[in-house]
Amino acid sequence: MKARVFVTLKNGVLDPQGEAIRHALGTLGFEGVEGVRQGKVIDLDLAETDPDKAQAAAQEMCEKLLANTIIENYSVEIL
Amino acid sequence: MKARVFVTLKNGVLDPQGEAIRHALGTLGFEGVEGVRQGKVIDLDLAETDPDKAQAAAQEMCEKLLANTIIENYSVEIL
Amino acid sequence: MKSAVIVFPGSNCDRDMGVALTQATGREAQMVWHKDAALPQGLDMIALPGGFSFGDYLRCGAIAARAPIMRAVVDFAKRGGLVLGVCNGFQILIETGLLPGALMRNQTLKFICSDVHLSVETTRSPFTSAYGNRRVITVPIAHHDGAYIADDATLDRLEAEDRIAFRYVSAEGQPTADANPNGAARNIAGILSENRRVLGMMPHPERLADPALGGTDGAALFASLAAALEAA
Amino acid sequence: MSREPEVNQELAAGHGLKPDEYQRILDLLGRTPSFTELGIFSAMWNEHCSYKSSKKWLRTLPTTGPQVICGPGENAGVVDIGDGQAVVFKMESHNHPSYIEPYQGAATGVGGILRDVFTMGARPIAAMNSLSFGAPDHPKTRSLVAGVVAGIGGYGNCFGVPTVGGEVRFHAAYNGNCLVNAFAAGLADADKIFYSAASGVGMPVVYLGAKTGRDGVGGATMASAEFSDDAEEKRPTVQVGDPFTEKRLLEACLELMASGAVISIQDMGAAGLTCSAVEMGDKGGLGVELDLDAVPCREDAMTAYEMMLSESQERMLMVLRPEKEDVARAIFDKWDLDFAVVGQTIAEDRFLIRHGGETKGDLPLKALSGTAPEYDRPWVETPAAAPLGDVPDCDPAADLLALMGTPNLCSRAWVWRQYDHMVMADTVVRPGSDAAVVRVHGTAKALAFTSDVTPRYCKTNPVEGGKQAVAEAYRNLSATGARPLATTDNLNFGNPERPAVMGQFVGCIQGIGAACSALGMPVVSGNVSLYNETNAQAILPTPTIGAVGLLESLEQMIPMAPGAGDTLVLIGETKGHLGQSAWAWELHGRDEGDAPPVDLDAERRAGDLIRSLKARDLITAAHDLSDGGLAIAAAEMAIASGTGVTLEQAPGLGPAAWFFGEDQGRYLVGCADPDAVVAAAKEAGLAARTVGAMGGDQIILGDTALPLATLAEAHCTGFARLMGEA
Ligand SMILES: Nc1ncnc2c1ncn2[C@@H]1O[C@H](COP(=O)(O)OP(=O)(O)O)[C@@H](O)[C@H]1O
Ligand SMILES: [Mg+2]
Repeated sequence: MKARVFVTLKNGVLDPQGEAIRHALGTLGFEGVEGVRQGKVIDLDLAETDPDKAQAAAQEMCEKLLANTIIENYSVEIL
Repeated sequence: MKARVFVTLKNGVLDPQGEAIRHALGTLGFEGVEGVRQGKVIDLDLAETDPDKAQAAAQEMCEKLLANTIIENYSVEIL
Repeated sequence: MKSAVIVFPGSNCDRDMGVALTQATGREAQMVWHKDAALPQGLDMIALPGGFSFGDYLRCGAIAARAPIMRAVVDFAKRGGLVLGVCNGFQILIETGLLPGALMRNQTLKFICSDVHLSVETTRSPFTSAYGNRRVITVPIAHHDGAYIADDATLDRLEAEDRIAFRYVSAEGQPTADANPNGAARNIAGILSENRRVLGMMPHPERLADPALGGTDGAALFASLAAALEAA
Repeated sequence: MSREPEVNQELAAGHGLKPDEYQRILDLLGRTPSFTELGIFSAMWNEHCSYKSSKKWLRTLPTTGPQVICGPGENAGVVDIGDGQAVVFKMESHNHPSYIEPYQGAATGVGGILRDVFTMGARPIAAMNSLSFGAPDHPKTRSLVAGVVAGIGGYGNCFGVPTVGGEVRFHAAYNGNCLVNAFAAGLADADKIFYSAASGVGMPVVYLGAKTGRDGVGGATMASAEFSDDAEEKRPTVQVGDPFTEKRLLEACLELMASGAVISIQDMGAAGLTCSAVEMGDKGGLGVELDLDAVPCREDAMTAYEMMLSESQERMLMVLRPEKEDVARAIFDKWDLDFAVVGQTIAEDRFLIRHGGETKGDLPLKALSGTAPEYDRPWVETPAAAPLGDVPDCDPAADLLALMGTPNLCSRAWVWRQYDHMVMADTVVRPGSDAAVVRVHGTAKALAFTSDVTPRYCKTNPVEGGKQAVAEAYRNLSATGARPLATTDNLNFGNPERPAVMGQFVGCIQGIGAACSALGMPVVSGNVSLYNETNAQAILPTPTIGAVGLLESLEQMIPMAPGAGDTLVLIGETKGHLGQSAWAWELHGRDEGDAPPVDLDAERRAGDLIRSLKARDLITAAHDLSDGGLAIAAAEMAIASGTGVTLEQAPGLGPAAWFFGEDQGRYLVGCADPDAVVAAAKEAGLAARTVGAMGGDQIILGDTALPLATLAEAHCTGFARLMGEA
């Protein structure tokens, strides 16, 4: 079972990488890029075959390791 | 218009981060994690209102900046 | 004083930290492996060294903070033990929750290795007492992810409780934007825990604690520790 | 299982084997090689691994001396530094991979050279990098600089070795082919050096480190291929570095060596498993049998061909004492690294490769490296340069200001601030001075490191240019007070099949050899990188010299910054040589004239003099003169000390010749008693004269002047400007 985890910065947390990308896109001539936020996507290959259990496991992995919940949000998609 | 860009390592390209995460999940007692690959998700806030044009623009941004097409694949989702 | 340095795979300032501690305390610092479940008996202080524990993969310090030995380190800190985290050690302390806030990628997005000026913001701690009335010191930084951030309430509280240990300042001692190498909130370079016995800092005092290396401003931190433990 | 392609001359050509080379294989085997065998030959016989064009000339270099414990031929050179200790060092190129993927290319270059050093049992204590990029305004330059520098830092910083020195140059000749030469040095006990020669029959051949993937399959072949505009096509072979794994591999290897389990060891670099296994067998006079089913793989369905040619990083091959296998396994478990017995040594001269129940290769092992082709390529001497002719006008202060801000002469702090140059807490002299100085941990001794070459000299006059590269390294070491010990060279040239390029190569080697002999700095390791061309446009000949010197004690160390009030004495003869000078080229776009000649005997005496002046406490500071001559050297000393300087115009020479001439063998020293210094120089048979003094806040050159602050600003911001950041 494959699970995809998204880890993104919470609103209001400064994102220098996103900001740098926005700036670089501007320099490259892309107009109208009003905001850029960079996050992580973590693809998990799980032995678990039950989607609900896989979802729960991935969620727990986020809480315990994958996300820093002080500054990051996460979400899980079972594929 | 919001666009979400996924940048992931091509198959076969070594992903030391993913490997370290897999190992750490094992240490934390999560069983059956068979593979982990880490990528980036880049959320773009575009002035463009036409979805097709936004898609095309984001795609071009990937080619020119967001993805290192030597080792990475990308995909774009218009939200 | 009995001190220990926790060694993670990827730590690379563990030896430097051990040398500084050994020099200051006159007693060999013990190296403790991250896979150990328990700390050696009778420790007075623990240092978490700089480096790239677990390659800095995922988030700096995240994987190390969850290593087996860290449960014992957290207990030790909660019982009032002295814990010093430098650079990657600071990142690990943040990830354990022993210190508040987060350390983000440097504003320039580049790794920075350079001497910086720091102001010693408080001498009311077992790490900084020996600085006396020396306000501005020089200590090197070497990191990619050292921009300290926290929400305003946390920052206000740190200030109100006199828990900012060091700030990045100009040679004249001013916390200017130019003097801030990484974009840290309020120029913060190091903070103390509520009980003032845990210090996390990005700069490397152990790298400038020997006259042959061009400065000794880091030495007073280790002298403070030695004195604190002497007194206890 | 997918079918293997049919082996024929065409396939061999696709593997970079010339028709006569393919015929050689057929003759040697008396049959058509298997697909895997063809791959093995192509890897072993390409330029990168076999040195087929360069071997003949490399043999002429001086490689011995009382200090040399191990010269070229092993993973790195080993030099005695007294007290039972040795320094182990080497330099290696990662040019093509860095051009294709600058971050990973440079990073894996650093990883490779570090492995060469710790494979010998030495803990790396210093790294340097010599970088050559295209014109500053070429569209690719900025991203190459940014990527290469980030890659070097990314790998070295994480691994935990201080990156303490190097060079950065810009020239249009590197537009399509940048150079990334990485140097590493390590420290070991002289009696605990590890070598690659296997010994004993039936000994386990053990694979350690990261898993094998398809990274870089065909990479060694690529490193020896000339580029054309379709370079992008070759992209999938890019390897990704993992410094975290390498750091663990270092610690595990050093522990394993200390345990007494290791008989021989060889890192897997170019052509991975193939080169390392053949090397171990060949050196030990043994055969090797490999069972590829045991190789830890990262990807599914890897073929024998792919496994044998994979260039996955962070891997080692060892021959272990069978009775210590458990000890070894425990160490690798501790560091969470893969460990697998993948074969054994055998008595017959065979390289046997089994996979999936089939024999995929069965080759005479000795012949694989022993009968590699060797060429005596035709070469022509580089024609003598036309004279420089008339010299433009010179306003010394204005010209100095302009020069100090140019991409080639501005401060490199932008670069080395991204490198952790202090980790290990032994860096005594940080980057930005002449040579970097790193303390030998726990002793009073220190080692000095420098990397040098002036490619525009080498192009004009390969012999003098070759000499000059060594002489400048000798000077940089001497200026810090160190006694030069030995060198490593990284010879970067164009296509050796062109006689003019081959002539550059031959000339440079002749010059390097002469200088290394005369200056007592034998070559103990090195690397050759040929075919550095794009669309038949060769790079400037760039034989980078990495050199190491010893300071018996830090008391011998000479700083670069004099004190305010110090008198400046110029040691060495000034004729005002402007041919190929930075002044003529950078400010006037003039590249005529011969390169300055190098008097090796005078060089040696001047270096000895500097050390003896320090021993007699007659000087406060020293700096060698190189690019940009006297004015640049004095300006660098002024910036380093934060004090102005006054230099007088010498009678008899024009201002350009005096202030910016690049005569060799010269040093500028700070002192309180210039008469004593001049007298000592005279005794050594060297010219010397007082030329100025430190003080004030101006740079005064003859009757022109500018504020030190203005100069420092231009110097310090030059690099950020060129990167578009200021
Ligand atoms: N790529 C680099 N990495 C680290 N240090 C560098 C690099 N390039 C130059 N430096 C350092 O900058 C200083 C000046 O370099 P350079 O002008 O080449 O010196 P020199 O003329 O004395 O050989 C030296 O200390 C050198 O080691
Ligand atoms: Mg120099």
